[in-house]
Amino acid sequence: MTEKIGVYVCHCGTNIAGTVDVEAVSKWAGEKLAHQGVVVSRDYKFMCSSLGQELIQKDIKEFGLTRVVVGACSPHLHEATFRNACKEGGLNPYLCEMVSVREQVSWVHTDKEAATEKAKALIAGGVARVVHNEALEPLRVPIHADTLVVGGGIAGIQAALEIADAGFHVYLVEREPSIGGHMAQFDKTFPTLDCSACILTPKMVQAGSHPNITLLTWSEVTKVDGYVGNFVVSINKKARYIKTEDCTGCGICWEKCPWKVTDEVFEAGMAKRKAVYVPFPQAVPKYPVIDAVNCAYFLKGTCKACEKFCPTNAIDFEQKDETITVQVGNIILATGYDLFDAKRIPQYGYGRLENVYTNLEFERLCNAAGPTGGSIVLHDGKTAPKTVGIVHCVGSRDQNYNAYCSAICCMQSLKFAHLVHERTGAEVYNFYIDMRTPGKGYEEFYQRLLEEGTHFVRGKVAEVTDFARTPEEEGKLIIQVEDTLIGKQRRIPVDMVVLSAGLQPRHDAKEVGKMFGIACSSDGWYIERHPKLDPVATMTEGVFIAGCVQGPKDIPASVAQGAGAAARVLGKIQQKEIALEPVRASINEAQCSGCRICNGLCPFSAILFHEDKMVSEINPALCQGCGTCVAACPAGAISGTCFSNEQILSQIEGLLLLNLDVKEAAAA
Amino acid sequence: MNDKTFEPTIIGFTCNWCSYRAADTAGTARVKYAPNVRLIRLMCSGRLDPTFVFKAFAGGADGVMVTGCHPGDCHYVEQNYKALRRFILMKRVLVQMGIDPARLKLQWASAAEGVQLAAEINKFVEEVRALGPLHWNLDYQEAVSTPAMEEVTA
Amino acid sequence: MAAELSFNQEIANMMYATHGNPISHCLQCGTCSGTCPAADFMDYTPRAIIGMIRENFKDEVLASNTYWSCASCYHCTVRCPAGIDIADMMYALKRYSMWKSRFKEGLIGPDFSEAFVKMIVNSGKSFEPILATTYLPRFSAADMVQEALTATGLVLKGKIPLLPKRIKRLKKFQRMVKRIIPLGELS
Amino acid sequence: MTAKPKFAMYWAASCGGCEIAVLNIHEKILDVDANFDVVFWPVAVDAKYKDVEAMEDGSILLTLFNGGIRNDENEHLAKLLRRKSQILVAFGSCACEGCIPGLANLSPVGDIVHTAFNTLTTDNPHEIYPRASFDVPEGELHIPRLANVLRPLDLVVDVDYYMPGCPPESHQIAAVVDLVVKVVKGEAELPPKGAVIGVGDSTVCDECPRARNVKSITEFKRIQDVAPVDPNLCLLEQGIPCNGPATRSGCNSRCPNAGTQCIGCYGPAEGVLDYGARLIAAFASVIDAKEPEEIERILDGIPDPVGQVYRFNLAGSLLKASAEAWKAK
Amino acid sequence: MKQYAYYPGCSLESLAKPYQLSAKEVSLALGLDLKEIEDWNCCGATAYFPVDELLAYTLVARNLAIAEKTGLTEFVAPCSACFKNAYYTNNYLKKDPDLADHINFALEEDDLHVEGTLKVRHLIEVMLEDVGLEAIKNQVTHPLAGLKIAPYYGCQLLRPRKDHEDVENPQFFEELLSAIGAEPLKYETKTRCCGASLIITNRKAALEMVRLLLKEAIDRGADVIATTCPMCNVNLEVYQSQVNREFGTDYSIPVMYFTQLMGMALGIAPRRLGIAKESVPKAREAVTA
Ligand SMILES: Cc1cc2nc3c(=O)[nH]c(=O)nc-3n(C[C@H](O)[C@H](O)[C@H](O)COP(=O)(O)OP(=O)(O)OC[C@H]3O[C@@H](n4cnc5c(N)ncnc54)[C@H](O)[C@@H]3O)c2cc1C
Ligand SMILES: Cc1cc2nc3c(=O)[nH]c(=O)nc-3n(C[C@H](O)[C@H](O)[C@H](O)COP(=O)(O)OP(=O)(O)OC[C@H]3O[C@@H](n4cnc5c(N)ncnc54)[C@H](O)[C@@H]3O)c2cc1C
Ligand code: SF4
Ligand code: SF4
Ligand code: SF4
Ligand code: SF4
Ligand code: SF4
Ligand code: SF4
Ligand code: SF4
Ligand code: SF4
Repeated sequence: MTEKIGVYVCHCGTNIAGTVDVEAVSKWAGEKLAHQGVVVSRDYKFMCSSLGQELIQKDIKEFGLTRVVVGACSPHLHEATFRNACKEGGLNPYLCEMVSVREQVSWVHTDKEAATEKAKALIAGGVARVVHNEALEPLRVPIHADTLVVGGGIAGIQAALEIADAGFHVYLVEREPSIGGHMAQFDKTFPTLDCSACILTPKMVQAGSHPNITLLTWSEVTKVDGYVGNFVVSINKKARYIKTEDCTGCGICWEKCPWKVTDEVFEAGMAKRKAVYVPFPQAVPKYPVIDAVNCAYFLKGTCKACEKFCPTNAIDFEQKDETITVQVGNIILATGYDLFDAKRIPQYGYGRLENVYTNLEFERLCNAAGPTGGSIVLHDGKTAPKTVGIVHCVGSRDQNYNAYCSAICCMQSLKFAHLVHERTGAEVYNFYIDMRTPGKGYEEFYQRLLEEGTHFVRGKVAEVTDFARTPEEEGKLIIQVEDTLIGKQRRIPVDMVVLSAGLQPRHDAKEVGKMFGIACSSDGWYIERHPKLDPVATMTEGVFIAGCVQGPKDIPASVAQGAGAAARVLGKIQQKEIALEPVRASINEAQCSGCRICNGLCPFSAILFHEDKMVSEINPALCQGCGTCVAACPAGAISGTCFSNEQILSQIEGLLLLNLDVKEAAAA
Repeated sequence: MNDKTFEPTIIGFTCNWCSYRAADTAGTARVKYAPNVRLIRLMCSGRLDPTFVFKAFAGGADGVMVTGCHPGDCHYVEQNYKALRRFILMKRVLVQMGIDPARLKLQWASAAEGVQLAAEINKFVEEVRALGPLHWNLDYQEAVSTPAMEEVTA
Repeated sequence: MAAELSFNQEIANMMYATHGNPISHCLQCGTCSGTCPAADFMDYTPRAIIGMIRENFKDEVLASNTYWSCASCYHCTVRCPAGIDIADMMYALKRYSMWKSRFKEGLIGPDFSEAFVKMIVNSGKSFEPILATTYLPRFSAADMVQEALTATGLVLKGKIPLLPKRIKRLKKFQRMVKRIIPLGELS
Repeated sequence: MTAKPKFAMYWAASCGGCEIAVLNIHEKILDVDANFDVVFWPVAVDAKYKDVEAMEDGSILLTLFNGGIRNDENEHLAKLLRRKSQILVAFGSCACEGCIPGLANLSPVGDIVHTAFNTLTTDNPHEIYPRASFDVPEGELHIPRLANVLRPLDLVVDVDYYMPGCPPESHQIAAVVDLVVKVVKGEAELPPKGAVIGVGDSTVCDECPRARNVKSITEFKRIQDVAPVDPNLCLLEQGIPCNGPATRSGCNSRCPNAGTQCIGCYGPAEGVLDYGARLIAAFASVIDAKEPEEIERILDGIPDPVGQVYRFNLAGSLLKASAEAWKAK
Repeated sequence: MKQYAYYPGCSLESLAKPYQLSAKEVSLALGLDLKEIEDWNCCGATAYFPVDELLAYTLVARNLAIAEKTGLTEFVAPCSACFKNAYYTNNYLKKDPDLADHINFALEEDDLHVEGTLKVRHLIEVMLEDVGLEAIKNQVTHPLAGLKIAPYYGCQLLRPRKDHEDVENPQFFEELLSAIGAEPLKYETKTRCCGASLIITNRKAALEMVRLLLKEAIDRGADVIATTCPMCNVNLEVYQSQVNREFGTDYSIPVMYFTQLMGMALGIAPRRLGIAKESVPKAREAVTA
């Protein structure tokens, strides 16, 4: 026997000793397991006390122990304690194994004899296993102090500002020409009805001018390498065709540009913009981009009006896309959401019937800077509606589309009802399934709407049509619905219909997530580490999420998550390095056949395949040690530390008391 | 064991994050259950290698219980589905080998479900008790004996 | 003793091919009733009927005309956000009411369905004039005259044949039917 | 030249293919003859059991033992040859892990006999079965007694080396012969006891030239149901359950090269305890389904899981034989 | 010529004879060989399901079994109700071996066996997918230029949904009508129910349903309503007078099968398309005008 093992069985006062004959167990282990290398076996009142720990340390020195087994409480409670004790005693901490004879034996069983026998088996399992434990060192990874924030909506802006204010550098990458995200498109925000621009613009400006923030708009991340503490990120800065050093944002170019295109992003298709444009007046940064896909010069080779008129010669048609590479320690993804495509529900008439709008279009209609200057009018551009129907849950809570609740539509629909009432005096009908107003001040807002005389019809709208059955319906849009509170089918003629389309994951969320090593739930939102206790972390160390990427939510919650993710990142930066448990899998290259069975199994993309050598390899910094690939490798080429085959198979033998004389063991 | 009721021996595999913690929870709450189950901690139910299960049966276990996080809650995102798939295929093999597939149980348990886990353990112990001893290894030793042709063709 | 089945379970048991259809998932959103072209002619809307089934209002459900007013247009089915096949459930209610002979007085549907099936069992094909005798007497006088006029017009135009068609292997066909339901109950 | 080392080969429960494989090593067979004194090899030389019994213990240098242990004669010879040999090699899949004869471990021995003597193709109206002993003028004849189950060689005697394959590939046999010849000449050393010889150090995929990708299986199919089989793509990715990933390399991926799936004759890879368990884990892991019903449906594509994952290894697996097989008395 | 197992259904032998005539003529002209299956029985329309579910499936399955026996692989029905019944019975049979066993037990009496291997299709589907819009367009000799048509899909051609197709605002009927030179109208109620057998069992409800369909077609200026199902056709056509009587309207609009319209465009004589026998006399003029 090469190993010298010490076994320690804890009384835990009477917690263990009350049900398990601790002395007998310890004595049994000393005798029956001696052939497996047990050289000393003791019992003690409180093993976790300093005296108990010293006992182990003394034995390590005296007996030259090479392995330690502690039969006590759950390892989740004191594994760290005893590993540390071993370390202090000069033994590698991973050569210590804990056996839970309190949570798994004394506390849950009553028959003393049976409990004692089970405790013996568990100790035998622990001893058999510890023989195969390896001396390990935790993986220490330094944390680079810079952070990448992807997505410049309110969540991303908040996160970037928190970190920058704390004195650390942030790269804020935004795909569009300006930061601001969806919030920049709104007129008012519920429930307080603050002007969206008024509260958002200062934050955007701050982010744009912060010395610790490198703002990269019109840019996208193309590649992420590395792991927590040391990510290497490639970012494609799309050609803007503007020399930003020279541009003053005077606006002459877009004034002179003759080429108009419908703005599908910021104006939600409700207005036109020029080929050279800033999405909105308060855009940050202030300089425009030339949309090459729609620019006359790029399409036809002539025009260059902007170039001619630019007072600072800032236009540069020769600019090319540029890839920059940055190094960061942590990443926050805040890429937000897309709006559900209301065309997918043909019976609501969107895209077919004039005067059926989506919620985002309606936001633009309300917005003082929007296409109608903030007046709510029909498609003809002048008539104010006399009746407006607002349809909740469009595409949400519906198994045909998105099964989840989009969380903001009720409140947003109430906001619209109020705006319509306030600005046009029109009769407003809200059609809802359930009214969900769970935020602070939200229910009060609902009460206010009730007082304003809004009609609330409880029922999911069946269809919207312009086929009039009666003269009163002529020329109107008719909303057909069951008023479930009355139990009657109703047809309500209105002038305008607003569809509160739900929130859904970005169309490219899956691919983007993959790049960062994080996964989407079946709904398509990124999966958080824990839905309640760790909503901004992900299963990939060093990658955090904030705002609507994690799931539908309103602005206050998005801001809170932005700040929360920032706090988590700052915590990591302050620690300077992190120690990762050395529970890792690795591949024996000679034995790997390159079958690629394991390649798709790792949720953290830790397994890479070398096409040249036709073998797979595991990146230890990405591996979280779940062991799935270890179990799956048909060639037995993958092994895992802390949970190796030898450890587990031996533990099975130990638990079944196999390498003992079975009868003798039972008699003892 | 002869005159007493048969006490099955059961090996359990638990994942570190949910079901092992469920066992802790049961302990902390002093929930009582049958002492027949001996648990082995894995990081994840995805670590479950069918070798472990066969080894346990071959080594004298009467039942094997595999536990993991509920589908969708896996600490490692979706490795418990891999355990599920292996479990289903293993059962098919056990049937062919003449081992009642009810001797292998898969149970999802969250860290909070100490009471439920205890109840499931009790249920499983009773089910295995009803099936009687498996004693795979012992019977195999006898089985290599060479019967006479007459015994065989009788 | 087995607990008595709830009405919900009884109806689920009547839906063989769709394995019981998850009516317990109903959100009571009213899409079905908002959609239904016959809703105005129903005692309760389809949504209300589902709510009542779930709460075991068996007598009230069976005594309503709702399910016999369903035209099986499946419009509700394709729109239901909970994936419920409401039209199929209406069929199940019809079957249940036929089985238990419990339906609202004065409805034509049950007699019509029964007559239809009998006719097919007897000939293998459907034939309007035979059918008409089962429902015409239930019409109001004015409706009957209308119907008669319509029918005569059709006969004159050669659209309604004067004699019923029969399939060739009628005997075998009837034995086939018998393997599923005893013929005595129908013909 | 008088002191040529002694060589023996024996054939227990097996098909005989291994013997042929040895004869099939072409001119190398001359090396065997040149370097060894073949003292016992029923298929090739005429020597009796009693001749072997008469030999001194340990007097045979090398014995290649093929076939599993199915009856008392097999067992007797295994023990005898162990005693007489310095190096005992479990030769071929049957001796190593049971092979096809080991699949009989799924059935009770009685069923096996019944099947052999009374099937549709064996007309046995009077139900006549062989008897354990029979009187003839020369005396009493005994036929060997069948064991309840078949055992690989190492469950009966101590084995020095393993050489898997059904049969082992000729080039591998030749290489091993070369090695032993070198050892005899003092030019090389023997591998550590217990080693698997005449094999590669990875699995069949390692030698297989087919292209492969990340695997995700939505359907398992029999190869004859796949039309057309892509000749250049990994068969497993085409839904054909190929055992290559788990099977010890060394055969030069003969089967996948020939257009059909590896069935596993070279046994498990180094250090693997249970071959079938490895395949269960591997196949199940790459199934693309999360719902039990869907998983079941996909697995229905492997109608005989034990036959699939234990075709060559059942007798040598952890579970070894079915309950019915050994519980039958 | 591609062959199909053709199941006309009861109404095509009586009320919907014009559909039968025109379907056959047009199919022939377009190179489709509709082989009527022998000794088929009534599929039960909507009237079996209220009585016994298993019987309903069995009656449909008998026709499928007969069709399977012919060795043809596709089962075509011109009636939407027959199509829907056959489609789902076939589907359930395939998915549910237990149901298939029950049905086959009964079918034994008629020496039949059903596997559920057929592809079940509606006639309009076959024309659109197998012939194709281009080929149809190429064969048109008398484009129905200027004819405003309300394309009425009805229910069971579309619903329940078969796969992921659009059942709320499909376009294929419009495309077909455009291909034969006509002008398909926007018709909001095109997928709304015609009342089906409620015309008998709940007359008031059904007449109201028919009224709305007629109203929209007429309001939008349709010359004719096109249908794909005998039940729809009868309800919309034959009951116009009863609608008028009930609601005091004076609707009079021709209702024609899509095959009749196609036949006209292909230059087939109206008589051979059953058009002379139309209940609404204006039909012919409208088309030939
Ligand atoms: C009609 C409507 C009205 C609403 N009204 C209110 C209200 O009144 N009050 C309220 O509290 N909430 C309201 N909400 C909800 C509110 O919009 C969200 O809570 C909030 O905008 C979420 O912010 P975010 O930063 O998470 O996402 P977003 O605002 O979507 O920002 C994400 C940003 O990331 C960028 N991006 C996306 N992908 C990439 C990529 N791959 N690389 C780089 N950048 C990328 C986008 O361009 C965008 O700038 C409303 C929602 C809608 C639809
Ligand atoms: C019945 C019920 C069930 C719920 N179930 C769920 C659920 O299933 N899921 C879910 O997500 N949420 C649930 N919630 C909500 C959940 O309880 C809260 O979201 C959460 O507990 C809030 O945590 P907290 O730390 O803000 O407050 P608290 O849990 O209230 O903690 C505040 C702490 O501060 C201490 N304290 C108070 N005043 C002082 C003082 N002056 N000085 C020092 N200490 C002080 C208190 O003693 C207390 O320990 C439930 C709530 C209820 C009532
Ligand atoms: S590019 Fe020139 S014209 Fe355009 S905003 Fe900048 S400075 Fe003004
Ligand atoms: S080149 Fe012309 S079209 Fe293009 S951005 Fe400049 S002004 Fe506009
Ligand atoms: S499963 Fe094993 S043999 Fe196959 S590629 Fe992965 S490590 Fe290599
Ligand atoms: S052990 Fe788990 S986390 Fe690590 S590489 Fe394997 S599958 Fe990935
Ligand atoms: S997540 Fe995986 S590791 Fe967790 S507890 Fe579960 S099965 Fe286990
Ligand atoms: S549509 Fe579906 S969920 Fe809504 S009330 Fe009807 S059955 Fe219930
Ligand atoms: S199927 Fe019946 S209940 Fe549903 S919408 Fe049509 S008529 Fe109404
Ligand atoms: S699984 Fe089979 S076919 Fe695929 S690479 Fe391996 S040996 Fe070749």
